[in-house]
Parts: sequence; C-alpha cells; structure tokens
Amino acid sequence: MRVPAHLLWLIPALPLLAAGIGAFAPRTARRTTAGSAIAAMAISFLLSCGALVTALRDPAVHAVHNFAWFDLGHGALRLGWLLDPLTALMGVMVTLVGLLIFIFSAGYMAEDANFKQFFCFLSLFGAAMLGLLVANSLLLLFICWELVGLASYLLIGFWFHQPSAAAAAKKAFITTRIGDLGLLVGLLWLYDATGSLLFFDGGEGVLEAGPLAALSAQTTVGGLAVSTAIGLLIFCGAAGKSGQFPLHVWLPDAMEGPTPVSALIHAATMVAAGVFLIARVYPLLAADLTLPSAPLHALSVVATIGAITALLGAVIAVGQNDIKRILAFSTVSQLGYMMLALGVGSWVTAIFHLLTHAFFKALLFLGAGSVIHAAHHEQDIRRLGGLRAPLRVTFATFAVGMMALAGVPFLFSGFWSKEAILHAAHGWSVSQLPFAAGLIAVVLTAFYTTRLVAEVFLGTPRGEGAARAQESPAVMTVPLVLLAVCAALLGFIGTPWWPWLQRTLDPTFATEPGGFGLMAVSIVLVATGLGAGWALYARIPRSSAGEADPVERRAPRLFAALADRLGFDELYAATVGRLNAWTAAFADALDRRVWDGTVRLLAGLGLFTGQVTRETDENLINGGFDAASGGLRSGGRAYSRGQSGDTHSYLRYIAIGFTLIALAVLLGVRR
Amino acid sequence: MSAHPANALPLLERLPVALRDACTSWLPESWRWLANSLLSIVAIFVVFATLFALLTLAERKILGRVQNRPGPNRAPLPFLGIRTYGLAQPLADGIKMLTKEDIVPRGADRVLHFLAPVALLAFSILTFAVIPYGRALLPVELDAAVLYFFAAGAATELAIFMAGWASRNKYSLLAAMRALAQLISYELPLLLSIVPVVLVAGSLSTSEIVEQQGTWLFGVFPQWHVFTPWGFAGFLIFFVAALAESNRSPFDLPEAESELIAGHLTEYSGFKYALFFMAEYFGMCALSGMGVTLFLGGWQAPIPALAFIPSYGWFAAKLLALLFVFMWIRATFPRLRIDQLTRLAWKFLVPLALVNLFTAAFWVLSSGWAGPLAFARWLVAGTLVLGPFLVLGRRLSAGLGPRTYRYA
Amino acid sequence: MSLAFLLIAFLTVATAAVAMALRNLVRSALLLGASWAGVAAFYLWAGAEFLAFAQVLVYVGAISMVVLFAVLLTRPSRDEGAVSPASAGRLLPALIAGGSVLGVLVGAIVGSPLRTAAKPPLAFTVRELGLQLMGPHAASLVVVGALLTVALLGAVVIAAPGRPGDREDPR
Amino acid sequence: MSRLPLLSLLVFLPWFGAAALALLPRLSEAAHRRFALAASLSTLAVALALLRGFDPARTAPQFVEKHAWIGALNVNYHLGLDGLSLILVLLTGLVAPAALGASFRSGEFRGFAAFFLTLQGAALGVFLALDFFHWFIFWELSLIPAYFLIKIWGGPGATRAAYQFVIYTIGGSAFLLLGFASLFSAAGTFDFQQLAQLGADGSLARKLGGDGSWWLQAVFLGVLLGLAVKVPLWPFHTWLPPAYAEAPTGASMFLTAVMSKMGVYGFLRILWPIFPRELQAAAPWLMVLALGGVLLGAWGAMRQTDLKRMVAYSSVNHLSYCLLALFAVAHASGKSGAFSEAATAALSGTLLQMFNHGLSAAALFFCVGVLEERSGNRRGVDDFGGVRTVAPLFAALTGVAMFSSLGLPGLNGFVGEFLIFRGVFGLAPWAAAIAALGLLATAIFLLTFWQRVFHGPVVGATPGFKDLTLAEAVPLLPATALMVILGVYPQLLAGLINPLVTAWAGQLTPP
Amino acid sequence: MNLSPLHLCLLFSSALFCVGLIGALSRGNSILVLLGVELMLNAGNINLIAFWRFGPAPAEGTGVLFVLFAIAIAAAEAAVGLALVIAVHRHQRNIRLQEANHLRG
Repeated sequence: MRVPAHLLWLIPALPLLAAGIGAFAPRTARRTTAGSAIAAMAISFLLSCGALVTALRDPAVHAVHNFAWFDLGHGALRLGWLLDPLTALMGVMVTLVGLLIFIFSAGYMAEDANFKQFFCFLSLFGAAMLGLLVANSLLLLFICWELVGLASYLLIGFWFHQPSAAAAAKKAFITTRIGDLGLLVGLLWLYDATGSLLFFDGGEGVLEAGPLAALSAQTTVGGLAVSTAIGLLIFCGAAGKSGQFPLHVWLPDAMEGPTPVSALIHAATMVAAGVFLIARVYPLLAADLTLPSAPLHALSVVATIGAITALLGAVIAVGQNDIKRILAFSTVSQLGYMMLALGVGSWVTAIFHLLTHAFFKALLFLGAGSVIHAAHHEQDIRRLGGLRAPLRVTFATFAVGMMALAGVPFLFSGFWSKEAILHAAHGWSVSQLPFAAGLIAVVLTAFYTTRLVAEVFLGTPRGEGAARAQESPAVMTVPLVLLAVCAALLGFIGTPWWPWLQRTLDPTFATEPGGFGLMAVSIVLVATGLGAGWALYARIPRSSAGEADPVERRAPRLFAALADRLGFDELYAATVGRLNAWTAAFADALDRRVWDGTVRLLAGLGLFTGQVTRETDENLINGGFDAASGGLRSGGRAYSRGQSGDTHSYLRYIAIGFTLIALAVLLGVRR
Repeated sequence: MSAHPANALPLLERLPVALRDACTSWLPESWRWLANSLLSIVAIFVVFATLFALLTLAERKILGRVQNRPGPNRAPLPFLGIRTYGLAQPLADGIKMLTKEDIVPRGADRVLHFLAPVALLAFSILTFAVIPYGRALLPVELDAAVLYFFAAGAATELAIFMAGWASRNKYSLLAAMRALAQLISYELPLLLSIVPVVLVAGSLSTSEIVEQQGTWLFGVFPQWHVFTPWGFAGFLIFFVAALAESNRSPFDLPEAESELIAGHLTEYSGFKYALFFMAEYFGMCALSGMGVTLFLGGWQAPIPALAFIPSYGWFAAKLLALLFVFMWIRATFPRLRIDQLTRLAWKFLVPLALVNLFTAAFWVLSSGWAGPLAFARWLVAGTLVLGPFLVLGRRLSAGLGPRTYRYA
Repeated sequence: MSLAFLLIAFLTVATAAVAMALRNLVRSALLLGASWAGVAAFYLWAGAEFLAFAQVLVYVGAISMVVLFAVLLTRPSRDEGAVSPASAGRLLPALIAGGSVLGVLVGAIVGSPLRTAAKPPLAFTVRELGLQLMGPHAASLVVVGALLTVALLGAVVIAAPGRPGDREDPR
Repeated sequence: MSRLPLLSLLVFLPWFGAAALALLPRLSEAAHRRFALAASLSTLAVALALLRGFDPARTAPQFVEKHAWIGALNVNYHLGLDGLSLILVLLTGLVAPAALGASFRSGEFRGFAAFFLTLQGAALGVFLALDFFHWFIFWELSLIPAYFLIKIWGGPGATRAAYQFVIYTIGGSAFLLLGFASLFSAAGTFDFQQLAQLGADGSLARKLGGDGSWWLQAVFLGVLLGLAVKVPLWPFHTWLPPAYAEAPTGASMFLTAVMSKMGVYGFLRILWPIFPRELQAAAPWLMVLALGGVLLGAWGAMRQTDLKRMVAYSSVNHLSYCLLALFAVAHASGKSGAFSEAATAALSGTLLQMFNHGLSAAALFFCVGVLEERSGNRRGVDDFGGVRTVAPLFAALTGVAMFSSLGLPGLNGFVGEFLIFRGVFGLAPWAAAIAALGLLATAIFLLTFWQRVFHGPVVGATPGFKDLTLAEAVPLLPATALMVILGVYPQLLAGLINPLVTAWAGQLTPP
Repeated sequence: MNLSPLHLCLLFSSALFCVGLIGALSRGNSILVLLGVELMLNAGNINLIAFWRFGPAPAEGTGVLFVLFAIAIAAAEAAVGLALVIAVHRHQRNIRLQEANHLRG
C-alpha cells in the first residue's frame, strides 16, 4: 500500500470525522462514538504504515504537496503536506499508541457519564496531532499545535466539575500559550524574513539551503544571527509544549485528566511534539553552527535547557507520592533528555528516544491507570501496596515499562535510546556539563522507578481501595501487553550495531566506535539507582500509609522541597501571577480613575458653565423682564377700568369721534 | 337672445322666436323689448303651468303603475263625460283647490302668511329665466347665469321660512327649520357639484356651457359632461342634491305626513296650497332643466344624425326623462331619517364633490394627453372618482346603524 | 339720473329704516333681507351683475337664514319674537350721533366737487373677474378663503353646546 | 442599465419595517416578531443578492447610485459598495437578525424592534454612503435609536450609561463635523472619492494651508477624534463598557458587532485616504494608543466582575488590533522592500478581523445575555459555577465563541489576527511583539471567565439553569457554523476583499 | 345744487349707513345691533361700487373685487357674530347687549 503526499490529509481527516460524529451524536451513542473513533484511528494507523512504506522507498526525499489556503495580495497563503521518514515514523507511533490507548479508554472510561464526549475529544486530539505531523508549513503546524493544545485543555479539564481539574486545564493552556507566543513571533519573523512558511518548496522552503543561508547571514540585536533568534523563539514554543524548564509546571498538574489522556497526550504524543518540532526545524537551528563567531548557538540553549530539565524532573520525581505525578515528572525528565539530544546535535537519537519513550511511558501510564481503576481511584502510592498478587498482568507489564524507563540493559528499549543520547552528549564539543547532568539523572530515574514499583506492588495493601483491588478487564490488559512487547523490543531498531532508525532518518548518520565504556558506566549507574531503591523501599516495605518516606526520614527538608516541586508554582504565583494581577489592576484603575476622571471633569466643567448661565439668566435677565412686565401689568389694569362693557357706548364714542375727526378734516380742507 | 343670427337657423328651430317677433312687430321700436319680455314670461309660465298640471297626473299614474294599481282614471273631460285615462284629473284638482276655503289661523301673521306662497312661486319662476330651452330659446342671456339661477333658488328658502313662521304653529315652525336645514345642507353639494362644470367650461353662461357640449367623439359619441368621470360623479351628486333641494322623496321629510303633519304647509289650504304645490313642481322642473343644461348636453342632439329634430324638442325630451326619474325614485326608495339625511350631505356628498373638483382640475390639466395617455387619464380620473366613493361609502354605511336616541 | 336708481335707493333705505324700528325681530330680519335685495338691485343697476347675484346668494340666501335661525334660537320662551323697542335713554343719543354723522357726511359729499367719468363703464365680465381673482388677487382670495374657513369653524365651536360638564344653565 | 437600486433597498427596507412597526396598529406579539425579523432579514437577502452580482476583481465601488441632491452644496446621493462595504453589510445581515431574535422576549417588543431596525438601516447607510453629507446623517442617526435602546430596555444603570454614550459620541461627532465643514470650504465637495483624490495628490493639503499648517492639523485631529471615539481608540473608550454592559442583549450584540465597525470603517474610508500624510506623521503615537488598547483592554477585562463589561473590554482589545494594523500600514507607507506584502496582510487582517470580531463578540454577548436572562439579571463572574454540567449545548456554543475570540487556530478569529500580526511584524516588529502579549492576556481572562462560570461545581445561580433549546440556539447557530467555516476556509471572505486590499497596498508606493 | 349721479349714490349710501348706525345704537337686541352693523357694511360697499362705476378706470374692476371680498368677510362676520349671540344667550338666557358686560374692566 502506498500513500503519497497528496493523500496524507486522509490520516488526520479520519479522526476529525470521528470527532465530528462524536460531537453531533446523541449523548447516549456511546458505542457509535467509541467505535468510530477506534475505527478511524485504526484506519489511520494502516494509512500511516502505508505512508511509512512509501517514505522508506527513498528516505532522503521530502515529498511535499503544497496548496493555496486563501488569496493574499498577488499570491496566496500556501500550506502543504510533507512526507518523509520522520513524519511517517511519528505517524505510525502516534496512531499505534493512540489506537491502543483508545481501546484501553473504552474500558477505563466505561462508567463515565460523558463517555461520548471523551471519545470526541480524543479523536479531535488525534486529528490535530496527526495534522501537526504531516504539515509542511510552520503555519499549518502552528494551527495544529494550538488545536492539540485545545484538545489537551478539554481533556485535562474533562472532569471540569472538579475545581482542581478546571484550574489545571487553564494552567496548561496558558503556560503553553506563553511558549506559543514565542513560537508565533518566531513564525512571523520567519515569514517576514523569507516570505514563506513552507518547510520544503522546491528550494524556496525555509528548511532548504538558500533561505537558510540568507537567514544565518543576517544578524539582529546582540549580534545574533536571525536564524538563531528565530530558532530560539520557536524553541520557546517547543519548551512550553514539551514541559521544559521553566515552563514545565503545567505538566504535573495536567495529571488531573483521565489516565488514558495522561498516557496519550502528556506522555506519548503531544508533549513530544516539541521535540518533533525542533527535530523538524533542526536545519534552522543548526544553521548558525556554520558561524563559529556567533555569540550564541541556538542548539546550545536547547541542550542546556534539556539538561536542566532532565535533571530537574528526575529530582522532583523522587519526592512525589502521587503515582501519576511521579510518572509526569519522569516524563519531564525524559523530554529533557530528548532536548538534550537535540541540543547536542543528534536529532535522530532524540527521535529514537521519543519513540521508545512513547511506548514505555504510555505503558506505564496505562498500567498506572489500570492500578487506579482497580484500586477505586486511589492514586497515592502510600495508600496502595501489595497489588502484585491481584494485578498480575498489570504488574508484569508495568515492570517491563519500569525497566525500560530505568534503562535496564539490553532487553528494554529505553536502555538503547538513552544510551544513544548519553553517547551523543558525551561527544558534544561545547561542554560536558549536560552529559554529567544526564548521568545523574540516570541514577535518579532508576531510583524513583524502583521506589514506585516497590510502593505500589510490593508489601501489603495500605488503603481501602488497594485492599479490594481486582484485575482490570481484557479491554485494558490487552493493550498493556501489546505495549509491553513494543516497549521491550523497540530498542533493537537503533542499537549501535544496527542503527537502522538513525540511518533511515539521517542517511549521513555514522556510528562512532568506542561507546562500550560509556555503556558500562551507564549500566553501573542504573544498577546503583536500582540498588538504592531496592534498599530503601523494597527490602522493608512500607507498613502503613502514614509512615514517613525513607528519604524523608533521612533528609526531611530536602524531601519537603521535592514534594513541593522545588517551589516553582509558588515562585511563579509570586512573580508572573502578581505582575499579571497588578497590570490588570493598573489597567482598570487607569480607566476608572484617570480616563473616566478626565471625562467627568469635562462634564463637570460643562455643568458648571450651565449653572453659571442659569444663575445669570434667572437673577439678572429675568429680573429685568419681571420688572418691566409688572409695570405693563399695572398699566393695563388701570386702563381696563375704562372698559365699561357697554357696547353701545363704545359705538357711540366711535360715532362721535368720527364726527369730530371728519369735521376737523372738512374744516381744515375748507380753510 | 342667442348668439346665432335668427335667420341662419332652420324654420322649425326659430319658430317660437319668429312667432313672438311676429306678435310684437306692430309695436314701436322702443317698447318692443318690453313686449318681447312679457311675451316670453307668459309663454314660459303657460308652458310650465301646463306641464305642472300634467306632471301631477303623470306622477300619480306612474306611482300607481309602480305600485300595481291603476291610479286616477275616473275624472271625465268636462262636458264630454269621456274618461281619458284620468286626463281630466288635474282640471278637477284645480277647480277643487280654487274653490276651497282659504283658512288663516288665528294669531297668524296674516301678511307673511299671504306673502309666503307668492314669494315662493315668484322665486321659482325667476329661475326659468336663464335656462336655454333651445338653440334660439334663451329668455335672458346672462354672463353669470348659473350664479343667478342659484341665487334665485336660494331665495326660496326665505319663503319657506315665512310660511312656517307665519302659520303660528309649532309644527309648521319646526318643519320650516328642518326644511331650511335640509336646504342649506344640500345647497353645498349642489353648488360644489356644478363647480367642475364651470371649471371645465370656463364660463358661468348657460348657453356657452351647452355650446361646448355640442361635439361628438368619433362623430357618434356625444361629449356631454355626464360622459366623463367627473361629470358622471358630478351629475349624480347634483341629482341627489336636487332631489333634496326640491323636497322630493326620499328627502321629503319637511312635508311628509308621517313626520311633522304636513310641515310648513300644515296651515295652508285652497289656492295658497296650490301655489306651494305649483312652486314645488316648478322648482323640480327648473333643477332638472339646469341638470340637463349642465350635464346632459342641454338642447344638443345625442347623435349628429338626429340634429334635424328641433333643439327644444331634445331639451324637452331630456327634461321629461329626468322628471320621470324623479318620480321613479319617489316610487322606489324609502324615506331617510333626519340624521341620515344630514350625514349623507355633510359626510358623503360634500367630500365627494370636493374630490370631484380635483378630478375635474386634473381633467383640465391633462386635456393634452393623447394615445395611451388618454387611457391613463381616464384611469386616473376614474380612480379619483371611485376610490373616495368606495371609502366614504363604506364609512357612511357603517354610520347607518340604529340611531341612539339621547332623550328617548 | 334714472328713476330706477331713485326707486331702488328709496326702497332700500326705507325698508332698512323700518326694519330697524320694528318690534318684531322676524319681520325686521325679513325686511332687512328685502333691503339687502335692494342693494343687490343697486349693484345690478350699476352694472356689477356678478356682484348682485353674489349679494343675493350671500345676504338673502345665507345671512338672512342665519339671522332667522339665531332669532328663533335665542327667542325668549314667552313673547314671540317681539322685543322691547328702543328706550328713550338710548334712542336720543343714537339719533344725535346718527344725525351728526349724517350731517357731516352729507355736508362733505355735497361740498365735494366730484368728477365723474365721461365715458360709460366698460362691461366687466365674469371671465375678467375670474382672471383678476386668480391672477393679481390670488393671494387675497386665498386669505379670504382661509378667513371663511376659520370663521366657520370658529362659529361652530362658539355656538356648539358645551360638554356635559360645562356650566350651561346659570340656574 | 436599469436595475433595482439594491443599495437603497438595503438601507430603506429596515427603515420601512421600522416605520411600519411604529405606525401601523398593534398586532399580536407573534406577528410583530415575524414582521420585524423579516425586515431585518431583508438585509441578508439583499446582501446575498449583492454577493451574486459582486465582482471581487473590480476595486472601484459597484452598484453605484448617484443622484444630484442639494445642488447648492454640491451634495449627491451617492451610494456604492466595494469589498470592505460588502463584508460589513454581510456582517450586519448576519448579526442583526440574530440580535433581534435574541430580543424576542424583551418587553414592548414593537418599540424595540422599531428602534432596532432604524439602527440597522442607519448602520448600513454608513457602510454604503460615499458622500459625507448623508454619511454623516446615517452616522448620527445610528446614535438616536441606540440611545433609546439602551435607556429604555437596558439594565439598572442604563440611563447614565446611555447619556454618557450619546454625549461622548456626539462630542466626537461634533469634531468630525467641524473637520468636514472645513474640508468642504476648502475643497467644495463632500464626495469621498473626490476628497480621496485630492488627498492623494496633496492638493487638499495645499488648499488647507500646505503641509504641516496648523489648520490642516486641526482638521485632521477633528476627524480623527470623531472616529476615534466611535471605534473606540484607547483612551477614548470609557463610554463603551458601561454602554455595552447596560444595553439589552440584542442591542449589545449589534453595537459591538456592527456599530463599532463604523468607526474602523471611517478610519479606512475617510481618514486614511483623505489625510495620508497626516496619518503617517501621527501614526507612531497612534500605534502607541492602539497598543494601549490591545494591552490595557485585555488586562482591564481581567479585572471585570461583570461579564458584559468583560466582553466589552475584549471588544476594545480586538478592535485595537484593527487600528494597530491600519496605523502600522499608514506609518510605513512609502517605505521600500517587502512592504507591500506586509501591508496587504495587515489590511486583509484588519478587514477579516472586523468581520470575525463581529461574529464572535456578538455571540459572546448573546451567551452572556442567556446567562443573565436565566439567572434573573445576574451577570457577575462569581454568580455562576458549573454551567457546563447543566447546560452542555450552551457551554459548547459559548466555548466556540470564546475560543474564536481568543484566536484559536481553526476558528475564524485566528486568521484575521494572524494576518494582522504578520503585517504589523513586517512593518513595525516591536509593535507586533508587544501586541502579542495581548493574545496571552486575552487567553487568560477568557479562560478565567470560562473556568469560573462553566467549570467547577454547580453553585450560585446555576442550579435550575436550563440548557438552550434548539429554538433558542437558532440565533447562535449560524454564527457558530460560520466561525468554523471561516476558520477552515477563509478564502470565502478573503476572496472578496483581496483585490481591493491589494490595490490599496499597491497605491502606497514611495512618493 | 348740481348733484351728479355719484353724489346721489354717495348720499344714498350715507343714508343707509346712518340708518344702520342709529339702529345699532338704539336697539338693545344683539341681533339687531349686528344687523345694523351689516347695513353699515353694505353702505360702504355701495360707496365702493359707486366710485368704481363712476370712477376713472372701471375696466380694472378693483371695486367689484373689493366688494366681493367685503361680502365674504361680511358673511364670516355674520356667522361668527351670530354664533356669539347664541353663546351669549346660552349663558345669560337673553341677548340684551347691555347686560353682556361681564368682561368689563
């Protein structure tokens, strides 16, 4: 089956159709909605596989299909579809994980009143995410990017009647939007500088050599190359979406959403979109590498942020007690790894880790979901425990995921991808600090994963929910098993001995020999972490929910700080939040006091003038008229006394008067 | 007398004038005009008195015919004893009237009581002076003939008042007041209905008005005023108002037995009564004559081919036809109530006549319209006539509901 | 000077004088009608034919009627139409005033050397009258029309009985 | 060619309806509604007829009706329609019936509809008139019915708000009138096209004393002030929140959707063509003011506890984008480089934004009106909670309007804003960067509104809140559908205006 | 004493005028007073006609026109006057002019 570029639109269109069906179907049409969503995703999966086959025929070619969106000026604003191995691989991953999670959701959400709506939103998300992947235009990508954000918002706030969920949804949307503003400005700048937003357009696209050279040749404030500035702005967007420091605060809160959502959006796909974006526009960010004299390379920033995030996420994860939040911070950490890989110039390893991470993190989240489902919505690991026996399948698959995450060697995919990243970081010429941070994070990752498994599955049930736990139905466990298989085996497509994936994505990829020492160090570090975790948590399992954490016992202040996520939320509330409130208050006060005051002052002046005029009129002018009128009135009264009312006498007077006048005239004439 | 030189007309046409001239030719020149005038007066009086006599009979016969009874048919011709369908009835009536006792109520104003019928008859006869009876037969050629006609007609009201007041009878007086109210009310539409004619003709002279109607459209269709939209409406208004002015049914309230005994005639009998009666018929004849003159083409023949018949013949024919309609209406329509009567005048006829005046003005202004515009002219004028008629007519009939008697 | 004029003048003045002196209001009014008819006759004599008919139409046909109506409507209920004659208290001053006015007028007229046109008057036809009315005097005609309308409405308003609430009967 | 005077029909059909409603005898309420709605829908019908005959490629006004009117003043009755007018007429045709439909339940509907239709006709006249004389008549005539609509059918503070509204705008109009009186005395014509011609070749400035003369400046400022109050340009906006907030829902819808466009239209049709140089000189300052509107409008909205005031502030914010783009174009006109493309984008964005804002703001006012109606005239942010739980359909429709308003891609609001930003960035990057903060603030306050009213537990006035029936949603459905359609396929509108805008931008070549 | 026709006409009119004047002055009945006034008006009209008839330019017809207007105005006067009489009668049950003095100063 071949899916050429001009048919790529079918891949996002099908889930969109399913979303439309879901939106207009009646509330009770649960089977229809879920069925159409799953079917659409399945077909999309098949189409993606077709697209992959198509793309693999000639991996170096970027097949595009561009079209006009609407007329603008003498030309038009153009968008397009793009088919290359990156798109195709991501598409396959997203559709496959999505399909499995959809199926899982059908079981997990079965009792929810808004079941239909849930699948509608999920399909919407799928459509937007797939659209994002196939876009050949930064604008189209941005549009889908925002729609993905909308779907995320809707799904985080799915249980909107809970204030915490509503607040988390808003926080997610706004935090990512902060990053998106950077992306938007970068996009505008790119558009303005090159006159196009298409990635590949027969030599005119922004990722092609000509425009890139032009971009890196210009400089802007601070001696930065324009391409660097644009790249950094775009990275802002990626940082927001992928939960990179300092915009990572929304991701843990996003766990307020249903667990399949966390698995799909906030672990496997959407949060990885930032990584995908940077990988997609990698040539743009890398353009300044040819300028050794540049004050700042965009990729260095990416690497730094990635390293910080990787370390930060791992550290905070240690101090969390909510099963989903632990996983969330681990996601933050892993995304940091990916950014680190991008920053050090090995974008293919970033994508490799992205793919493996997608499967094992989805697996972990679904496993967590299964646990939560089984334990009657108990998420606190302190009140779980002892679930190994009742939840055999879940435990087994969860353990696979855990080992993949921790990087347990050889059999698990996470090991290979992480190893590749560490390898790349080690080879970075600029600094070894990111590499060091990565190594530390490896230990911590192994440690907190062990802690998680031990607390949840070992020991005895410490809570009401855990005690009554029962294995989830097959509709949930089958996806778990499938994902576990993937999580275990996917690593073999990118081993140093057979770097198929890397070669496919980047034909110029070359394996450097001599990485085995590094691998050994890494294995030791993983073992250290696992051992520490075992020692602290599994050897003597927690006996009651109220018991203090072993780490807490040893370093209470550190643990408190970690549990408090190092105070980022408080910090932001005190700075950005307060600034926002102050600005709002300022704007409002300006309106109410200054502008309205000015208007009132003017009105008052008008009123005052009116009052003065009125006083003048009433006292000065009217007074004169009153006096004159009084005189006239008295005169008239006096005169009216002469009116006897006897008409005859009037007539007589007239006659006599006439006679006299006539006589006078006659005599006058005679004389 | 007439614009036409007498000898240019055919003999039949100028026969009456020729006869008169022959009678007075022996007189000296300076007296001849007086004699001519007197002869004309006598002729007119004799003709219309005879007509009066015949009309009384005709009316009774026609009423009888309409009411499916024979009417008077018994009075024989004097001395011959032949009953010629009651042809002698007027004669019998006349003799009866002349021989009846003349009663004057006690306390009545004798002078006025006597003067009233005389004045009435005198004013009635005055109106005959300006009607053109034929091409050469116009007693007095006046520049303001139409105005004269109505001035003289207006004076009859005074006589009616005199009769009512002089009788010293409550009913007489009340009836006279009613009669006056009716006469004044209907004088307005009457005058307004003829104003369009004056407007179109541009003259108050009766002879000129008649002359102007003497053309034929396409050589066959007479262009009498009645055959125009405004003229038709004006004629109808004129006719209705004339019915009321001459106290004819259905507007005969002032003298109807069922209303106020016999109105201002209550205290009259004998010869005075006959004079009133005569004056009333004279008034009817005069108004009909004026209607014929103004609207029906006067003495003009309806088609040119019939112009050989003397013009006074045509006039007489039209006059008699109109008089017949008077009687026909009397036989057909029920009498109006006093409030309906006044409402009809003020709320219906007067506005219609006013609108009709505008229609006529439009007609004059659009006289140059030809071809399809002529059709439009008819259409517009017709609308102007019909529209108000329908609107006002609806309102009028809405007002004809049962009357609320305020003091009953 | 024609006999006709003298006759007309005499009858007019005589009827007017008698009318003014009569006790019986109705007769007064009727006689005045005759007097006005005399004036019309004077117009006719003077050649103002249209005016004569208008005078008859207006005065005899309309004003007389209105006067008679007024007389009957305002008649005291008992005595019919008769009113008290002029009292001496008013008659004397009236005669003096009237006499003095007459004296002054007669004196002025007789003393004036009035010239009369030699040529007989041209016929002033109705058509010309109409043209004059509609031409140079159109404005006056409109004003008079308005005046008549207003007067008619005013008369109706004044004479119409008031609303039930109005004080109509002083008793 | 003899054809129907469609443009006159457009103006006078609503007026005819208003007159008929006001003068004809009272009928049943249902009959009034049907009649008023028909009169209001006439605009849409005529607009669709215009759309059939409209040729987007011609940039000159079409369907022109020009008749000599007052010879002594050289005044013509001159109506014409170009792309700009057309989209505004379409907008009016869409929003006015919906606004009227939203007011069906207002008391004394006959009077309401009469005033409303008068307002509608006047607004259409403003969009079509090409001669200042009757343009100004329409302009002022729109004020009177609006005043009565607010005062009689408005909320508790309506009297004060209506007074402020009228006096403020009439004050602005006075300056406008003075400005045009001076123009007329100088140029001897009221015709916009002739004046624009004179303004373009600089002879108008010469007649007014040459470039930079104080007289010219004063005239320019007068016209500017008159238009700025109407839009409103920050800081002349203080009349707007109380007026929109106190007006009845239908009137608010119309005021925000159509009447505020009259000001922007005036800027585009009058100020810019007639005073290109003066506007260019003043543009930096005006851009600062527009930015003030963008930012402080958005943040001002954040502080409002009254939902209607909040939506009103969002209007200030959105319209300021339009003005910002216009000022940026005016400012940069004559510069070389890729200027023309950016100007095209900015102007297209302005026009699209006018239309889009009309749809979304009207829809938001409708939604707030529903809230107000169902809760017994409460419209505080804190009076509600969890409305989405009890009224999912209503929440969905409101959500679409809200996301359109905050510029979510895929809905119509995005296209206009994107083009504005694209253009402004090309012309004045710093302004675009600052204005982008407005997008953030818009998102914050709209989502806060959404969170507090629609999410969370069912509290406040929400219990007992009934979802919209389909009939009640009818006024909202076309707008919602259009928001989606125009977001996905903006060519529908862009195709109408692009040649016109391209021509405008093409005329801005360096002098 | 050589009196022209014009003199005679004028004398006739002055006689009529004085008859009207004396009547109006001497009678107490409002209607008669009004009629006296009408007589005076007619006398004035006679004057106008006389001067027209014997004046220098009879063709112009101004006298006739003037009298025509005077007649119209007289009609109006009569209508209003008599309406006033009726109103007075309704008010005070008689129409004696000397009693109608409620508006005296």
